[in-house]
Amino acid sequence: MKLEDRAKLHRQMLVIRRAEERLQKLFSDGHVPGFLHLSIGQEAVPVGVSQALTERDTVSSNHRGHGHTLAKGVDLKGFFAEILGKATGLCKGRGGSMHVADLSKGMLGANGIVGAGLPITTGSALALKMQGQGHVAVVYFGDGALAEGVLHECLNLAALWKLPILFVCENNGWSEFSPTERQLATSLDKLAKAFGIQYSAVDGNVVAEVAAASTRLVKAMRKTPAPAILECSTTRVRGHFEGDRQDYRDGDEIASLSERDPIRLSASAMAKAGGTPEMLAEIADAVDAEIEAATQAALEAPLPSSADILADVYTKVAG
Amino acid sequence: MKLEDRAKLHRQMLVIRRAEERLQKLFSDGHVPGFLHLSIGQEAVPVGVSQALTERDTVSSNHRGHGHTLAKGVDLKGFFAEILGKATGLCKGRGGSMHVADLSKGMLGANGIVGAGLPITTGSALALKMQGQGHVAVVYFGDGALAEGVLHECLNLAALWKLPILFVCENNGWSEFSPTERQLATSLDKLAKAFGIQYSAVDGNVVAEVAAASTRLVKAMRKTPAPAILECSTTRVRGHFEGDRQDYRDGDEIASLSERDPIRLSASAMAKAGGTPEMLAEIADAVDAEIEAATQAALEAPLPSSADILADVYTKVAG
Amino acid sequence: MAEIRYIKAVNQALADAMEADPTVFLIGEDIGAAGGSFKATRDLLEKFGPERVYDSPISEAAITGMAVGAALTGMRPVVEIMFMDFTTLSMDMLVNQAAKARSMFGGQGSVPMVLRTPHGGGLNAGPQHSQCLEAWFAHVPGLRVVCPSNPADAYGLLRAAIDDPDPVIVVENKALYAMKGDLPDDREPIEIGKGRIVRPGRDATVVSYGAAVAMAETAAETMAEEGIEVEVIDLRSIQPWDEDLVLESLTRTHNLVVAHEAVEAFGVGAEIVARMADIGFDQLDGPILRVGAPFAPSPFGKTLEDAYRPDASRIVAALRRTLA
Amino acid sequence: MAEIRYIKAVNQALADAMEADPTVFLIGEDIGAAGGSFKATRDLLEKFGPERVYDSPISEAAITGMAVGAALTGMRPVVEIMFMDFTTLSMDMLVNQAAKARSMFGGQGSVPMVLRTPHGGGLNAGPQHSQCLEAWFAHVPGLRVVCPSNPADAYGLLRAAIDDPDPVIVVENKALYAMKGDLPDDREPIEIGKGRIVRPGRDATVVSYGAAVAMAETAAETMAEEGIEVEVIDLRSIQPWDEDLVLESLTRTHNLVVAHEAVEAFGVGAEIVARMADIGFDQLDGPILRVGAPFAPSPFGKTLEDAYRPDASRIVAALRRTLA
Ligand SMILES: Cc1ncc(C[n+]2csc(CCOP(=O)(O)OP(=O)(O)O)c2C)c(N)n1
Ligand SMILES: Cc1ncc(C[n+]2csc(CCOP(=O)(O)OP(=O)(O)O)c2C)c(N)n1
Ligand SMILES: [Mg+2]
Ligand SMILES: [Mg+2]
Repeated sequence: MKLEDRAKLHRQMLVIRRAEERLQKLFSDGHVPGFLHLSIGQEAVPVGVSQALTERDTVSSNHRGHGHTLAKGVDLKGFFAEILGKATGLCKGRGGSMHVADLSKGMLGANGIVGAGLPITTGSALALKMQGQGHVAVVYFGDGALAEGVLHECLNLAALWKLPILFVCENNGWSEFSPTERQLATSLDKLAKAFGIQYSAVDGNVVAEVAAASTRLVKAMRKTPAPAILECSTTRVRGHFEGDRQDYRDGDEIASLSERDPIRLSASAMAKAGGTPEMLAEIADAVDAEIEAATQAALEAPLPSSADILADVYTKVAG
Repeated sequence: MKLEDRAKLHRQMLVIRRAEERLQKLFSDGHVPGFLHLSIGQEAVPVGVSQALTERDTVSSNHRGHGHTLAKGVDLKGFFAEILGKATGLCKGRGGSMHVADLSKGMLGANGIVGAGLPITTGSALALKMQGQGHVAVVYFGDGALAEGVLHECLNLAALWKLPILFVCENNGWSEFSPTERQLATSLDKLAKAFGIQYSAVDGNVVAEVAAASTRLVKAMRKTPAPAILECSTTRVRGHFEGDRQDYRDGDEIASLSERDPIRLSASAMAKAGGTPEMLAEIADAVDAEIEAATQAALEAPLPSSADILADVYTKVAG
Repeated sequence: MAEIRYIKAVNQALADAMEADPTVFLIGEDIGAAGGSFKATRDLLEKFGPERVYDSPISEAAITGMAVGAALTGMRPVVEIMFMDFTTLSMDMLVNQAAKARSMFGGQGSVPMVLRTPHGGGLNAGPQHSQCLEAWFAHVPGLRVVCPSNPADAYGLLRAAIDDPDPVIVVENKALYAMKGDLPDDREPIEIGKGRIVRPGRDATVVSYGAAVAMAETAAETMAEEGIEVEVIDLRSIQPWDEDLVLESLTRTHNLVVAHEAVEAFGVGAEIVARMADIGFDQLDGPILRVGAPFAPSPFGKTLEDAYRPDASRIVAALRRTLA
Repeated sequence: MAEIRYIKAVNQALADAMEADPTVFLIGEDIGAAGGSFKATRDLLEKFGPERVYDSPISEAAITGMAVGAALTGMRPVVEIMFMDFTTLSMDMLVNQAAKARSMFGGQGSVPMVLRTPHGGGLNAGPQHSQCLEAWFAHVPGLRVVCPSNPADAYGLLRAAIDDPDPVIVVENKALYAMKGDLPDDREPIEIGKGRIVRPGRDATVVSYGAAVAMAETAAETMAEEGIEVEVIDLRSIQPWDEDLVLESLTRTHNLVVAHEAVEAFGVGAEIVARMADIGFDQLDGPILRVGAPFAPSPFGKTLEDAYRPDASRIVAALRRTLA
């Protein structure tokens, strides 16, 4: 990969990282209502995947969706404002962290229901196939979601009808407070085999690996619609949600995660490819400024008016 | 297998066959309300499975459940009366063909919802394991049910928790009016592999094969609880339900099914093992008499009283 | 005006909608080659091809969810769920996804999907194939619910549902599928949210929908023999329902009975009564009565199901009681 | 009498029931090692071992169905569904299986299972983690539904639910989990189907349950300052609900308001009103009003959720209107 491409991906990962670190701070300062699930340590997955996508390709996500959203090119200001529950949010403050969506960017929504993105995205892939423009759909889900029955239904339908959908599993080993290995008697490679779906596994913390696999799989399905599975082993650094102290997790394990930090790995890959410290610093500064601007805008934005409670439930009032 | 054992199984299959043929006649004479799904051609499966079971083992079934029910030792009179919607039915005429149950015999019910027996039986297996008496649970389901997500959830849970459940698939190639091959991108052997569940396939129309496999699998799980899958290839001779003219099916295909008729195959196996025509005739006569008695009793039985509408909704009236 | 069966009206509405809009497509179990369990989609696979009519595996949750995703991606999917009882498997997709997407995304887009499904008894189909669950969906903000009582409405309401930019549950009634009636030549959609006075009257109002409309008409005839003129309203649409029409009728008749086939307790009728006990209170001359199924699962046996299902005589009894 | 939090009362009820009956066991996501998302099952894995407390994969349909099967096989399972919104995934098992098994099998057996799940807002948990869906379950013959408003009831109703031979949905309220209250020393079950007069009054009755009970009490205090004595009833049990108690209160106060946190339209309140507009009609001095959430998904943002959730001031406004 060329250095400038590496830099672009690095920058995107850093946007996600800094955005979430900022959200973490905003949360502990009481600015974020509701639940906040951070994807710190998992940024390479959506960034690697999204570089293979256009705006007309669709993605859908889960409760840990900030990275998926930002990597799809969603506006940072609208994103921050939404998570702070402000009127200027992408969803006018009605969705929050678990429901950020930007249909104009093909981002069909984070989701509070584990596994729910699967059929939605399978349907999106069907629509894209019918529309015949070579667009593809991507669904992000965690290893915990592998236990939901709807996965089975969707793998079957996608394989049966040869739908252009990329199933991206972020396998971080955890399902809330439980190790996923205690919840599953199967694994995605085995399921892929059972349904005859092409399967690739990558180190989900190495953005170039994710990017290469995604590019290959997406390119193939643009030409000949068919599903594929991409399993990304990755690392959940923070608790299940903010406020979770992770007592159930070995301290050493958490500490060791920094070695697999996707941003650190990306920085050293850049260095190897000829990137300079100045270059990295420049990116970091630009990202920080962008995050700060979005944060300030969100903090200053008005809260939604309570008069808007009934707005947007329906497109038009019937009857 | 000993001749007398063969004769016993043959007799049970014949009871199911004659009962359903009688129901078919009763249906066309207008005595059977509602839907009637016949299992003619599939009798060897439940008979072969049930010979491995005791009354304390549990089974649950689907919409095509007459064979499963009778093979579990359920009273023939109560069975006929139920399907005719009579007050003397096993369910007092409130369930009908799709809901025959006899809890005293460990028969937890036919079911009108495709796939619903799967979690119910998985839970029964959990209970039996907790009770520690070596009993097992059996769920019958069709190949069409393989598309339901709950199968995935149950295979996972049964494998994960090592539950004593035998998943018996009656693969007759059809899901209502559609060939199942057009609905599935997977198969049970592949799913079994994905979940690490022991899998056996048998000719489901050869009762001795079903019996041998069932005995082996059930015996093993009584000792060491763990799930197993038994896939029985079998033949749906009649339409999806009575009244279905099967236009969608090749006439030759239906005609050819008689060669695989489980009762015919059982009769010739008996002959080979030394069974005489007299022996077969004796069985047939006894069965006919039994069926006729049950039919007459059901026809003469009273209809449920409409005053009973609110009975049995709850065990006791609250509030 | 052509005479047409209810099921054929559904079929015609699907065909016309597919003809008019290439983004309309169908998905459901056995709806293609077999033309649907009740033949609502007969010949549509032949007419529109397998790219518009999808015969699906038995995966209710997934096909409902796929409709949500396809709708968000520019299509107008129409899902068939074979029996309303099976919508229990589609609830997450309908309630947490389809219903909420528009509001929860701040009005960015909509989910123009339709889910058609038959409810109701009369076929001795037993407890898992007879339920009327429309009250559940009417309780869910973001969903619309209609329930046609005759062939013309089956056509017009389904066309309106497919045209609607938001998710609509079209509740058909399986006992009405064989009913014959006139289909107007212009074949227009019928506005969702508007009810219809089926029979005018001055002494009492019966509000009904689906199969109960014909029962109410029979009840009205019986009462008319005694000189009591009963107004019969067909709601047509349950969410939203035509509050103005019902209130206006009540201000003329001052007596109200609500009748439906669903279980009475916590059913659709409760909402109609509750609204009228609020905004129509001053108009009431007597108690508001409901006619619905008793609080038990729909039984299989013939005598039981007959006693279980509401009928004209129970509506007559309710009318007598409120007028007493 | 010990002071105890609502969530701890739930925990105590589970522990006592498991102690008393070896067939009682628990199943749910993260209920074991983690003690439950809201800590309702804290320490129970340690106390009763992994054969009585099952940490399940994310498979709501299967675990609910397993409870049905285990109940039919002699056990008394208690399922936790982490948020009531996720019961959308359990509907077939609850509605078509658990609710109907007894009736549809002719009374051969019963399904002594409990499903515990929290509803309600106040945590800015957004549209998929705040819903109050109890009206759905109350509409299903064969199910019982209770909803405790305080720690003592959380204990007593859960004990009664576990003792009950039929399936019971125990709807907890997540905003009440931290509420403190007295738990009587005898720790008895509370009879399902009986409500309670929380505060007696002569001028109007407010019927409520769950989090709305405290709102109704606050409203009653406000009205008392003006000399209007409001009787507050806590239904405790929604299916069945205590019709006699409500009717008796109405015959004394002649004015009725029903308040709950759920969406008003087609909610539980509609049934209460509808019954009273029938059997209590002659007792009514004014319209029956309801207080519930508006017809929109539960919004996330703070100002929005605050405006969305019913509160004491809306109950006061309703009381003033009916008394006007
Ligand atoms: C249907 C459903 N069940 C349970 C939950 C609660 N829940 C939220 S996230 C989660 C664990 C998800 O694990 P995984 O899919 O691996 O994602 P991760 O959090 O590891 O990114 C659970 C159980 C839910 N939101 N939806
Ligand atoms: C959840 C659900 N979806 C659909 C149906 C309608 N239905 C009844 S039987 C059936 C086909 C079942 O095929 P299979 O499981 O192979 O059983 P077979 O009829 O071949 O014995 C379908 C789709 C149903 N009863 N339940
Ligand atoms: Mg995970
Ligand atoms: Mg089959």
